[in-house]
Amino acid sequence: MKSYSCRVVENRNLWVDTQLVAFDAPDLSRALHPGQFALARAAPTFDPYLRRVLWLYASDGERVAFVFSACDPLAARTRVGDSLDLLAPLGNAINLDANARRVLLIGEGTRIVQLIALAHDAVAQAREVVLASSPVVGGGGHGVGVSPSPVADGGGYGVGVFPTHLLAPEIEYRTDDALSAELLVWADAIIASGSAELYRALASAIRAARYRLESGFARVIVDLPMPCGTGACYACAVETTRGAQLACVDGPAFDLVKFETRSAR
Amino acid sequence: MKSYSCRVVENRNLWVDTQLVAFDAPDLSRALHPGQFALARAAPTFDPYLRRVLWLYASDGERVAFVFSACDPLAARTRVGDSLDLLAPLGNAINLDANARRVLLIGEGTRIVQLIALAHDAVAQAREVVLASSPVVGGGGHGVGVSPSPVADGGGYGVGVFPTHLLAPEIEYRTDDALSAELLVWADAIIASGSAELYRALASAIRAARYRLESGFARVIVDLPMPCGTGACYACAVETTRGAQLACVDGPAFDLVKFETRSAR
Amino acid sequence: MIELASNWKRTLTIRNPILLAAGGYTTDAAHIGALVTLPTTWRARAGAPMPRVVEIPGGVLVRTGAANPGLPRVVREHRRAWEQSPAPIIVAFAAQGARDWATMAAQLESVTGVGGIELHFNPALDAADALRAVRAATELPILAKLDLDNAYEIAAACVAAGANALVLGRAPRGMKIVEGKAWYGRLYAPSVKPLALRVVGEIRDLGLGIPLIGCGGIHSAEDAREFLAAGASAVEIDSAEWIEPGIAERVATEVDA
Amino acid sequence: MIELASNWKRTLTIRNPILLAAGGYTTDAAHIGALVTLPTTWRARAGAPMPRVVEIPGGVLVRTGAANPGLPRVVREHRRAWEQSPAPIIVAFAAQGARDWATMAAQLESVTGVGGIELHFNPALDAADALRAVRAATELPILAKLDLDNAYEIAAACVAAGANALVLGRAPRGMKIVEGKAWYGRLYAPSVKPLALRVVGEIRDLGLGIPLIGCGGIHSAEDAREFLAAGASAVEIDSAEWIEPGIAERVATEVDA
Ligand SMILES: Cc1cc2nc3c(=O)[nH]c(=O)nc-3n(C[C@H](O)[C@H](O)[C@H](O)COP(=O)(O)OP(=O)(O)OC[C@H]3O[C@@H](n4cnc5c(N)ncnc54)[C@H](O)[C@@H]3O)c2cc1C
Ligand SMILES: Cc1cc2nc3c(=O)[nH]c(=O)nc-3n(C[C@H](O)[C@H](O)[C@H](O)COP(=O)(O)OP(=O)(O)OC[C@H]3O[C@@H](n4cnc5c(N)ncnc54)[C@H](O)[C@@H]3O)c2cc1C
Ligand SMILES: Cc1cc2nc3c(=O)[nH]c(=O)nc-3n(C[C@H](O)[C@H](O)[C@H](O)COP(=O)(O)O)c2cc1C
Ligand SMILES: Cc1cc2nc3c(=O)[nH]c(=O)nc-3n(C[C@H](O)[C@H](O)[C@H](O)COP(=O)(O)O)c2cc1C
Ligand code: FES
Ligand code: FES
Repeated sequence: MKSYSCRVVENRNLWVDTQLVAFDAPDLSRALHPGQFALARAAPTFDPYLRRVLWLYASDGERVAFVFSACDPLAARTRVGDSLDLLAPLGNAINLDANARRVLLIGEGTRIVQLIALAHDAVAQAREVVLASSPVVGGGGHGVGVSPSPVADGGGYGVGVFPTHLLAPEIEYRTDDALSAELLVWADAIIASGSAELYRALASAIRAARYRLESGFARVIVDLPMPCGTGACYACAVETTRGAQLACVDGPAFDLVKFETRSAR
Repeated sequence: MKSYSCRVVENRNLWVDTQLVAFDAPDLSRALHPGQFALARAAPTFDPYLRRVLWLYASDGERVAFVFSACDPLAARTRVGDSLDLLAPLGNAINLDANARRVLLIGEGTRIVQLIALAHDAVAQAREVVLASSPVVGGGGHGVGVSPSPVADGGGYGVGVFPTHLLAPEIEYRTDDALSAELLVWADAIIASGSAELYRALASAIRAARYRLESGFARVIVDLPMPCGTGACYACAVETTRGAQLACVDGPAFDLVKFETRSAR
Repeated sequence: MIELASNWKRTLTIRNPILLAAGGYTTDAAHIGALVTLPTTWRARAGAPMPRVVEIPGGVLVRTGAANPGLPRVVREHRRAWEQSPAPIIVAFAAQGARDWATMAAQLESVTGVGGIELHFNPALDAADALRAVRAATELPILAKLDLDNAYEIAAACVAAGANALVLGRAPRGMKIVEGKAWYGRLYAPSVKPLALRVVGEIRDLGLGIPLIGCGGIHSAEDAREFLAAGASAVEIDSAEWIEPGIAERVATEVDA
Repeated sequence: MIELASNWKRTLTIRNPILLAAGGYTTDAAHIGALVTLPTTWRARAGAPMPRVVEIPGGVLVRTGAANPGLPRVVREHRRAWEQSPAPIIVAFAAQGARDWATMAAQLESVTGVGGIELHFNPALDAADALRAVRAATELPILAKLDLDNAYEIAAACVAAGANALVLGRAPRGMKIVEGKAWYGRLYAPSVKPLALRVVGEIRDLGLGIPLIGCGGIHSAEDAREFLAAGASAVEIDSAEWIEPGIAERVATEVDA
């Protein structure tokens, strides 16, 4: 993890309540991999106080784009030309197994934006990719965490269809049943981003379609407030079958097997 | 006093530690007169918390420019295109007597920027104007007030010569002795902006050169933190011979006769 | 309609839970529930030397020293305005001593428009003693504004001594080194809100049976509603008026809707 | 060199007045005076449910519930790191009760690298009783970290009961309505600095004769120097590390220069 000061080259609403912010920052672009995030601050102000989670959205080795909640004060206050202070890379990259030819990515509502970088990466690695949009099933909350403050709003919820022109043609984008037995049986690997309710439904659907839920098969992204990003503040603890783990240092993606959605609240 | 939301069309360092911020705002431009100020806030942030004093610098009925301290966080955070929330007009305009043909304006260090609008106004009224720069005599403080926070830094201190190309040619700009008997005898009216030390020296110099200090002859600008600008907070109280007065509603210019510099601290 | 003196013979009924706190000042009060005056004392006070306001990140430290021309002059000058006020005037008393307060309370008893008195305690004053003295001197409803620091400890005693409502409360005291010397002032900042909310919540749980008025850090209708949800019957707003003049009236309108 | 246990047989000497407070964590401590661990308890604690952190304008409310694996495991896991630490380790004890604390203190007595103990009182605990129990169990220097709310009231009793230094102090407790329910947490914000400074100034004036350690809201070397000017011998920094990792070390370097 390093500290970067980067000039904003783009800051706009991407889709529904999702904001896109981009930087021309080769170092940073190369340091980040799908699944990882950066923590941003517009120094020197103390309001907002905490750093904001920026999720990697796209990166080409020169330019790097992140998504975060368009409702966050940072969205309105950031302008092209501003410098933001970024800590990155944070969290663990999502590495797909070499044998995983068929990758199913499931995003609930606007949380799908957290999977776009991964989808493009998988296509570049010549994997087959289905990006499946799930309707919002989580009841009001934000992912598995509670987000009383806007800081957790990394992606947020919403309805509607992600703009397909932003996707590589190789990506099969589906808006029918994301948890259909057909898809779950087809897939070699699943990554999902959404609410605890989605993850519970996913675990049952996998068990129903494939008889068992193997370790390493499905991973789920935990989207919690992550004030420090380095394991220092314990704000992002999630209860797993291996005990308490921290979304920022042990995640943000966890194996669905290890992930006890019940106690994550 | 009204509330305006105005887009910044210019924000740059004017001179030494003085920042210039300008708006295309005909209403506001016409509402303000030399000696008055606006209180600015970059909503919705609470850091900085208080509104900043912007001193009228120039106004042509369409565009209006203000000066404030370049060290204030607002200077760095404000960008062309941003909207600032302004309360204006505040304070009393400095009206020159119809008989005052020869106007002497004395500014200590960079506090001279508070007199430029008045100088141009006086020239437009076909008065003779001498703008005299005084070296910094006040010991470290900011004007007659104490400014532990940057808010009071309206103008600030500095040394050097104000860039003359910014002045109308009719203005006689002097950098020799601002308190010389020659100038003080020549003048029909004096407006000064600077420290309590300057004002004390000015009062003695006038008494020495003209034998007495008449009421209505010399006015001095008080540059204090003015958080509310409307007489509500009592932060800008100054001790005058007429008792406590408020810089924001009774000033910011006070008659030198009424102004007891001693107790103003 | 909200009754702030439900345990007393003389009522203090407000039409809206938003009050303008002592220190605030507004000309526009069409919806506001009540207006608290700047704190008065019996004799005029020059107040604290400059600086009176020191900004810090996200807030401000204030020390006024209760500058005021003394109650007799305040009444003389504002009597007419108070008579015509659409909302009750609550006259605030700054801490000087119980004897002065009793004199002041007696003088206000029959001033039209004055609906109550707000006593500004500080930790140095014996609140219950002072309350009993004022209680004996007037039938006007008495709001006791307690320091957040020790409100929980003295709340019950204040009710027993005759307070009709508790204002929670006075801002926490802070310090800053200004030009090498210690400078003391109270902290006004949005971040004071959680401290005041906690005190409201804790004192609500004591079940004292009198209305609580939340005060501290309110900058929006949402903030005000948080206090009402925590158990306050009304709230007072002040420093938000500095940065957004008229905000108390706007919050009052929004909370009404 | 600054001595934090000047009234005691076993010293706690620090080379720099900047300490990393409990809750903070750094890998870079070349200049920092001492490192306070996360608060420990005798038995493991799962800590508070989510959310643990709620942001407010200009700050954050935190409630960890003292999540920790229990002192025996902490010692087992960190013993090696503590032995090699360039700065003394001060092990923080979270409030559970005097008996556990005595057991914990005894266990740390001979752990290399551990230079002292920091006791985290809260208003519910009798500080003097707890201090006496720990004092009897260990010769390690004891830092008493008092709540800002009541530090002034109990400071002298803590010194009499054996504290070697006072940490001023624990952040003020706040509340917020989260999803309709009261949620309690402590306030960490730059605006806490004036509150802590005031307490340092007031307790310095008591002349208790032991070092005071300022703590709360420090985000720069200038902030740290303000505490030293107010009478603190050292300061602790924590939440600034969240938004600027490594800042405590940078402040330590600047204050040294
Ligand atoms: C009291 C204490 C003192 C410490 N002192 C030092 C030190 O001196 N030097 C140093 O390098 N590091 C120190 N740490 C930091 C600690 O090592 C970090 O927590 C570590 O980086 C976590 O990695 P881990 O995988 O070892 O912990 P883990 O094995 O993941 O966790 C250890 C145990 O901590 C508990 N736990 C962890 N996270 C949570 C949580 N969010 N909520 C509830 N319980 C949780 C779990 O019960 C778990 O069994 C300390 C931690 C604690 C708690
Ligand atoms: C206790 C109190 C209650 C008020 N209640 C109302 C009200 O109900 N309605 C309303 O419209 N207005 C009220 N005000 C506001 C008051 O009228 C304003 O202060 C007024 O706008 C000031 O104008 P003025 O010219 O009358 O005061 P001035 O005549 O300028 O001042 C009156 C006196 O106040 C003292 N004073 C003024 N400013 C300061 C200062 N900064 N420091 C120290 N002393 C100072 C002076 O000693 C002076 O003699 C109240 C003020 C006070 C003090
Ligand atoms: C200029 C000013 C003067 C004040 N004077 C007093 C006072 O003398 N006594 C008091 O208890 N509160 C005083 N207050 C505090 C307010 O009455 C109120 O408690 C506080 O400001 C409410 O919090 P808020 O400002 O965050 O809304 C003053 C506030 C301001 C802004
Ligand atoms: C994540 C975290 C956990 C903390 N846990 C405790 C604690 O259990 N006990 C305590 O007294 N202070 C705790 N603190 C507070 C710090 O030790 C310290 O008092 C405070 O954070 C210092 O103020 P600052 O953060 O503004 O520098 C914690 C702080 C943080 C950020
Ligand atoms: S974000 Fe601080 S521990 Fe995970
Ligand atoms: S600025 Fe508030 S009274 Fe003058």
